[in-house]
Amino acid sequence: MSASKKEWRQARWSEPLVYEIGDPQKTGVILPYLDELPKLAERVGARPQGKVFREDTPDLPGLSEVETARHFNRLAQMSYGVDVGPVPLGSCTMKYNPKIFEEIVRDPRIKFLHPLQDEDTVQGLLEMLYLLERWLAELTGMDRCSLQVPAGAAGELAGALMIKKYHADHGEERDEMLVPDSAHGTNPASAAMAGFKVVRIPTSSRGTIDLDALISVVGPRTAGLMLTNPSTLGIFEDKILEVAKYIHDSGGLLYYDGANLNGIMGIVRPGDMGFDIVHLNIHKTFAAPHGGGGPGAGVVCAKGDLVDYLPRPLIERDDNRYFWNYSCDKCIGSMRIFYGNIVPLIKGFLYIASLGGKGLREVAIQSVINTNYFITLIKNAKGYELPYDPSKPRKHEVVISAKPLLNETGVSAGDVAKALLDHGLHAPTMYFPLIVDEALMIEFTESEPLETIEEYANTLKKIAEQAYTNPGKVKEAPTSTSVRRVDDVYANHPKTVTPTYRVYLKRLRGEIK
Amino acid sequence: MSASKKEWRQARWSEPLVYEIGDPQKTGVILPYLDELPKLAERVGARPQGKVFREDTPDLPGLSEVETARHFNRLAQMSYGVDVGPVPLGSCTMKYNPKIFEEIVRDPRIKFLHPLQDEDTVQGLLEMLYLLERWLAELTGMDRCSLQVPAGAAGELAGALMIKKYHADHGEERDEMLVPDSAHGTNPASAAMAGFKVVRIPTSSRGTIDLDALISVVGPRTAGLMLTNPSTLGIFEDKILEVAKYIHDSGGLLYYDGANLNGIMGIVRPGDMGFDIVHLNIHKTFAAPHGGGGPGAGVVCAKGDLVDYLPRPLIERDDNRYFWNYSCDKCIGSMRIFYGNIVPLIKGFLYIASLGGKGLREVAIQSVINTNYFITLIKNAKGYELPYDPSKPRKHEVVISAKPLLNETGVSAGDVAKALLDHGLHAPTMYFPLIVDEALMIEFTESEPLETIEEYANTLKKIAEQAYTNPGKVKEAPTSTSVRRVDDVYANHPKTVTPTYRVYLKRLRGEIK
Amino acid sequence: MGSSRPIHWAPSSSDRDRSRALSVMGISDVFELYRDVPHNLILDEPPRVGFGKILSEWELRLTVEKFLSKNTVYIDPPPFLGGGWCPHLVPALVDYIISRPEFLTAYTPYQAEINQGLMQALFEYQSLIADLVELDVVNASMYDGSTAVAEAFLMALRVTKRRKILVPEHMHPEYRRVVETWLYGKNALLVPVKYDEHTGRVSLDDLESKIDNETAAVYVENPSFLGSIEEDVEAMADAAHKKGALFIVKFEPISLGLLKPPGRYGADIAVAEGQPLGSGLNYGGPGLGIFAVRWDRKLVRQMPGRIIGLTRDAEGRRAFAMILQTREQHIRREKATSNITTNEALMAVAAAVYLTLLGGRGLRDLAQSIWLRSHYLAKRLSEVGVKAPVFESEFFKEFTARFPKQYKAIHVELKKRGILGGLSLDRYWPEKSNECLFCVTELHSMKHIDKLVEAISEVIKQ
Amino acid sequence: MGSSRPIHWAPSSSDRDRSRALSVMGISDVFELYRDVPHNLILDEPPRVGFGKILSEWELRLTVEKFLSKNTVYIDPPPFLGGGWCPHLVPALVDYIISRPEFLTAYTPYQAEINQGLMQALFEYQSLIADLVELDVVNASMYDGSTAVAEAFLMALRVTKRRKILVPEHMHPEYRRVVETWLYGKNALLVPVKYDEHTGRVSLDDLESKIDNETAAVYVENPSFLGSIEEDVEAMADAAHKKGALFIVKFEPISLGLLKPPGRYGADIAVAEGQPLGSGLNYGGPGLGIFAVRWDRKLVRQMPGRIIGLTRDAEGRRAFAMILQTREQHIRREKATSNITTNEALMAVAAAVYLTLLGGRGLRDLAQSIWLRSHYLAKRLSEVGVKAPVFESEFFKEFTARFPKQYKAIHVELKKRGILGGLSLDRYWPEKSNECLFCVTELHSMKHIDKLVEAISEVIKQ
Ligand SMILES: Cc1ncc(COP(=O)(O)O)c(C=O)c1O
Ligand SMILES: Cc1ncc(COP(=O)(O)O)c(C=O)c1O
Repeated sequence: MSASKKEWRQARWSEPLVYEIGDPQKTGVILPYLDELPKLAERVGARPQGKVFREDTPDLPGLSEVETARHFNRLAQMSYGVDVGPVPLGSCTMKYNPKIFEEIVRDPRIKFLHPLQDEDTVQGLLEMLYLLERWLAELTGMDRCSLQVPAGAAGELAGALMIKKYHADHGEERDEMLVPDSAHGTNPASAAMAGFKVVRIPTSSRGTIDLDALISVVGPRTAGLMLTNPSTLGIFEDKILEVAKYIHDSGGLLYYDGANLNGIMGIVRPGDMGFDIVHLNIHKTFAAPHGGGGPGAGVVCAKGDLVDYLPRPLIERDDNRYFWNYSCDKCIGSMRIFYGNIVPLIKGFLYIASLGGKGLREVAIQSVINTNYFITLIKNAKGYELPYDPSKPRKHEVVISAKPLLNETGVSAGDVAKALLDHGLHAPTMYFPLIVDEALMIEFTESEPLETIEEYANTLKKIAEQAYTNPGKVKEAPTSTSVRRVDDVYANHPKTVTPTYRVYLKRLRGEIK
Repeated sequence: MSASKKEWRQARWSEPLVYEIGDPQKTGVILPYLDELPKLAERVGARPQGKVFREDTPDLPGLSEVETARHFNRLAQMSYGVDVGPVPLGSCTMKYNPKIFEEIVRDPRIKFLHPLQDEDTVQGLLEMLYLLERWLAELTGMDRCSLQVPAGAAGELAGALMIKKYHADHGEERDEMLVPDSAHGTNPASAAMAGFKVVRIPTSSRGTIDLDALISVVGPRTAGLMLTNPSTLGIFEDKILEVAKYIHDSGGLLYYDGANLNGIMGIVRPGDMGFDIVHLNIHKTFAAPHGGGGPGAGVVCAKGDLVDYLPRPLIERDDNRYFWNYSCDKCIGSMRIFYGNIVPLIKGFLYIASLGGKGLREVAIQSVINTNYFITLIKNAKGYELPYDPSKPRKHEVVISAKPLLNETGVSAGDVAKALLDHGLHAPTMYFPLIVDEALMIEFTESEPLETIEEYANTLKKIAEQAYTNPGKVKEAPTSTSVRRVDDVYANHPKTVTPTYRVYLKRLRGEIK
Repeated sequence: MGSSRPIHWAPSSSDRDRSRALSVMGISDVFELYRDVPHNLILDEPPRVGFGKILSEWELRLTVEKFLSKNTVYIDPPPFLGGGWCPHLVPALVDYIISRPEFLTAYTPYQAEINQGLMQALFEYQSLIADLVELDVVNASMYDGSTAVAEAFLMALRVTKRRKILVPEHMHPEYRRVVETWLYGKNALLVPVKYDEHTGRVSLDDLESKIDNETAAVYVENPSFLGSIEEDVEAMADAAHKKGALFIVKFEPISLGLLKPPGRYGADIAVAEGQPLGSGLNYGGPGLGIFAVRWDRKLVRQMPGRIIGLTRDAEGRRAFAMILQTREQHIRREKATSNITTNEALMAVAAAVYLTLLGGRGLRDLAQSIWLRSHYLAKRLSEVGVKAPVFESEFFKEFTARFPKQYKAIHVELKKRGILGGLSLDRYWPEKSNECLFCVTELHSMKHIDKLVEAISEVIKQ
Repeated sequence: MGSSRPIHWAPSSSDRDRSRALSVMGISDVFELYRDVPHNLILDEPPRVGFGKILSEWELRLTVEKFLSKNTVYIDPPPFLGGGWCPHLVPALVDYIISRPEFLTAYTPYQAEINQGLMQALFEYQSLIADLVELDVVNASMYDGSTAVAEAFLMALRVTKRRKILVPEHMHPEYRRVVETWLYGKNALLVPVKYDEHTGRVSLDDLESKIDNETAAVYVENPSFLGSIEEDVEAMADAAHKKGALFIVKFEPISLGLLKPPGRYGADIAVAEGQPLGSGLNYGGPGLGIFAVRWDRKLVRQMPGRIIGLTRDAEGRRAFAMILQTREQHIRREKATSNITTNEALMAVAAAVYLTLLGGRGLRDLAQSIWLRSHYLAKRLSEVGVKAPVFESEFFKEFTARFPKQYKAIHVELKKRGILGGLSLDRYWPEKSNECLFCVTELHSMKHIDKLVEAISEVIKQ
């Protein structure tokens, strides 16, 4: 029996909502020490009573353990992650997450530690965090890092606040944050949350920051520049030293969005480029899994004077004793309670520990090879184009445009994305950065073997071919996923928008219209 | 958006064989201490060389970790177990396997113990095994148990050998083993492996063993009777005490196949019924998962004189020290190396530990309720019938017959089974026991909630309805599984039978015809 | 041992694959791909991180073992430490489900059609929380309880365009620090409201005297950081609403098995740390920021975070989609309601599994068990000369106790006996050095509690 | 706390569901369902098993903790114990895959269409083993290495209808015991063949002198229990075949990265313990019985165990099916080739994952690493006055060493130093009390080995 042609279809379970099968009286858990309850009640001699207490039982559907297992196992079969197939979402650095990490973080000597237990009882964990901090400082070329920020965006907010406080402490009124138009949405959003006015810097035709435009807006109100390098186009800012000098000379600070570090990690350091503050995403560059949206873990690092501004506590060592240093003279405070998202941080520790500096450097090189290998395969494909100086090598990712395809066939980048799903492949990031029309932003990372990259490029070509012959067919995609194309208008229309089952029932009963 | 109608389809990946994507040069593992190799080679001063060594590299396809993960994750999505939906395979006791057990057995203090490490370093584990042995002896009404047998069938073989040796030691030549026609295939097979002639005992119209027939064959050559009670029909042998007395009086021994214990566990004990030897299936009655066919774990227990014949070693205690007793005066020997399938045995320990005697008894009762609840729902359904005294309550399982359906519509039990798959439900055991035509043997166990049982009964009725209106449609099933009906003739035909990829290639090359 | 093998987790990094790729690309040296990088920026050698070599799984395991063996796990008895992060049961199934590769390794479900299962799980999380707090809209998570409070405050500022927020004087000190950090750029003003020395509850009088037309929100913690359950919540809600301010309540999720839900007493926004719902301890992270809002277009439009909603597919099947994305940073950029993108989705799935396993009745039983156990400890402590609870008010799982001497010294003695005691309050208030905050949960048996009490009574007498 | 809740893992065992079920069935007491059971057989009360009460997950965890804390795990260094069961790398992915619920909780794939993934994994296992041993047919597993040998012997008896089997005098003693047990009913005769005192290899002369027309099979272990790699395997195969006997080889799977595979030197049946292929130690179980047979209809028809084969579905897709089931007990009953049904399928899947992760080249590298390390230990031991190896022959991972005094006493001293030494051979041969069997694998670093050697040299001098 020879191999069949490739057919893919996702599982479809039409799984009911837990509300439709559960019941508040059902349960899948036996509570601990149930036998003690009568004795406890007797000893306590009272029961919860009075106006603060409710009379009723919360109206939450319960299920037995077996039913719960089936329900969520079925839902899982209707999901898709890196362990199932490639997820080359640009800017998201979707690496394979080594399974050994999952095994290690399940150890009760991590899992069952209380954040406030005495430091002498968690020296091993603190030592790991200390090493992680040292390593990340080394990798970024920064002096110190705070492990506190729970994700990249929180790192950006921390950085923006540090810049704000730094200028305030120096008696300067600098309320403008420069952000390139190719930046991730979190950059302007973070700057705004920190109270800055966001000044948009355009991208030059070379795909790098428009230096003239930058110079034209920099001034005494400039607090700083938030930059990712390589940019979201995957292009390295070759004039970064000039940019840095210019900003610094005019009294501004440089913030580095480290989400795009993967292609240069261990090869070039933000600190050497002139950045003052850096955030990293442990869940991207250091392979902690994304968990369907989180938890991630961030770190925010700083150089020189800015170290004083880092969120506290910082991990420190003193005579071989590890401890949290809360001392905060100028610091911005704390970005969350406790120390950070420990579980993904430990995965980051394990990643660096396994690879070492040499391994990390090879990882970076491989991710860049993968990007450029893909570019070579797709370069002359009909329907797609590579905006911004195609002769330049890309780094961690590449943005191609499906504009020719849209113009010539009516099939959009979004349609291409859905068509990819029908081949069992996850789509790239779509319509970002905003400066590229019909953008498809593709990042394979080092995790994808050449074979997957070839399959991906071939599939993109096949879809384009189909678009030229039968565009309607492409626009019908996806047909192989557990549902067909999802109705976003219905989902968002004020008359139908339904964020919870509670609202669903209220709509049914006419209580909400 | 209201709930959709129930549609199910299994994932389909057309996943290539690892041979079609792998390569001997690829790897997903970094070997430990690679950096030591040059130094080792130097210190050893030699290399593997000579006629016993191969020159070539084994021709095994390798894959990276990410590719391996995807390959097997995709295959898993095309499989089905209790955690995905009901698997009411009669006689298989497919219970839900509590996830806490999986977590516990991953502890290195179980996983990383060497079987030959000194007993003083494994006292905790031995204590657990000791308790398990005591508990199982108590549950079966036996004196001692050997944890050695890796599955039920091996327990049967052990039992048959014990019977053989017992008679031999008593100078008796008894070479006939009585086995009811309703018995599981392993019973006669085990008896034959132990060198017995198998004498088939018919089932009476009441569904119990035919006492007259039994009496007519019992004699001086009778070594013993292998019996499961309740039988594979789910019917309790109400004359068991008479049967036992009769066999014993004529010098034979009674062997209990414990695969069907679930419905009476903690309520009735084989020892009290008169059995001399018992095997249990930890992977059935005590909820260790089946793993797609194994590993299971068995135990074989004995009473009185027969204890001496149990396979060794036995777990024992002496002044609070636990140890393996290898002393073997009359014992049959060992059924496998070491002590048994420890991982599933520990799961059995955890199951009993969690439930206690009271809990086990409730489990038994619930499994019987579930069976009889199902019978009530299906009793008068068109197309099916309940052979052997429908007024009798069944215990752990029930066997219904689709004979009316076959006769009236041409749709067989096998077709019904395939049609069930199309509803996302696993089929029952088919065509067993052999004494029931078009048998569908259904065992829900206590794990299935009433709702699942109702769904199952309704689906069986729906299929029968469809058989009466459109039998051809039913015979087309399954259409929702990852493949359509599998071609067993092609699979088994001498010209096409292909047990390995090696044979596949040889067939392609014409080396095998 | 032959030609080069690939680096960990970079499948095509072997010499063989690399040269294949390079030859297709028509280049001869990988560093040609870095030709646009200023030469002087390129490091001469790999950075000094890790342990100076590639570690196999086995070596990694042994290395980690050396670290972990230096940690002490308190499990029997579990920690009695309070502070809003307590040991709770994490059913094994919860971990099992969130370890499923299809959930664990998924990204944010930007491609709805291929991630319906994940989205349904998140929708169920939102729905279960909505029914728990009795508010209609819930997002798919914030980072943790503290940032949920911060985002609630930021939202209140946006909604009301005012700048003052009333907070309890004895607000969770770590939360307060976080909130102050997050508000630093916003020129907001936190106004402390006194608490009653006897009951530990927020003083309604003081609250009413401080609220004004500049007030964006009134914030209460219920139970308070020190354990007291608030009684006058309806009156606080009224006071807030009368002045056009939002009423923001921080609750404890399991407590709602027994306590009235915030939605029933006028909360506009309810936030919580969701860690008790199956996340585990994990030395403080990840947490799960619960964020729920009243059904009011003005409020919903200003909500932070991702929301999954119900919809249909092209063939009319029920389906799920990310909704109201125009609030979010990837679309609205500097005008977004928050910068959050990566959140704690997997912990939200964990909470959905957890709540499904418990069911409403189970949650009530659980809350009752905790209530009884914490009261048992308080009672036993009173019997040995410790003032417990310090405040005359209802409490649920955490409460403060006052000792005849410095608590810190007692804590050290308890540790010697294998017990991790309460949280010394001098961490936040030097004047409360004789006090600690205890947390008692369903994991504390009577034996555990008795052991603690006996040790304390022994130590006090010393 | 209200009405009854269901018992663990029996979802409908609450009073509420029970009375619903009973009323549908029209009975009032569950014991009516036991009315056919003789009354005097029914126990008055539940049996005394477990811990006298229902244990929650948490209580179970704490209970187990008490037991497990009494075990000592040797990990750094790992055990040096030989005996055919050695510590090996189990890549985390292997455990992860076999924990997937769709594999873990499946039954034997009697319904092929719904279990294609499992069947493909098993087919891949069979195929990988076939290519490893270079024999064409492999079953989906036997219980362990020892029962695989027993089944091979039984098969040889069936195929040849003879009763004598030649086995090495120094056959694995535990295997021998198992085989004798399994053959007890068959009136078979195991004839020991001498081994060369110098080389530890089977004496070809003795073998040839004992083989006759009654001989069903010649069995060799390669490497032998005491570590020697056989050189004259082709001659043994010839000798067997000349007399119409089968040649059965027990091999060590990882060793085939370096050693010639049994299929290349005439084996008719090759068996092995598959534990090194990703199963782990697990205190000896589960194992994985590997069973491979030459492509010969007569042999294949007599094979024990389940086999998955390639086929097609009704639409021509590639598919998998259980094949040649007419050999099996559920069809052939007392005429079956074996009584086995439950086997070690999940461990076979683990082996498939393991071998895929390694690849051919990886397996070779692994075997080389083991070879070097075991030779390093032997060499180092020789330097400190221990005879190692005892035999002059090639060895792979296990070898025997002879000490100037009783090994047992040395073992105890090593244990005091945190080292689990070799397997004392007086366990099987009292006269070999100065000898032990060491196993060295890829998990033993040079440091581990040096530590062992230093400890031994210290102890010897005492
Ligand atoms: C370039 C860039 N910056 C910032 C972020 C925000 O990081 P996080 O999702 O960890 O908050 C992302 C993530 O999507 C990103 O791609
Ligand atoms: C009644 C009966 N006896 C014996 C067995 C054999 O047990 P095992 O599969 O554990 O070898 C089974 C299992 O299918 C069975 O159902």
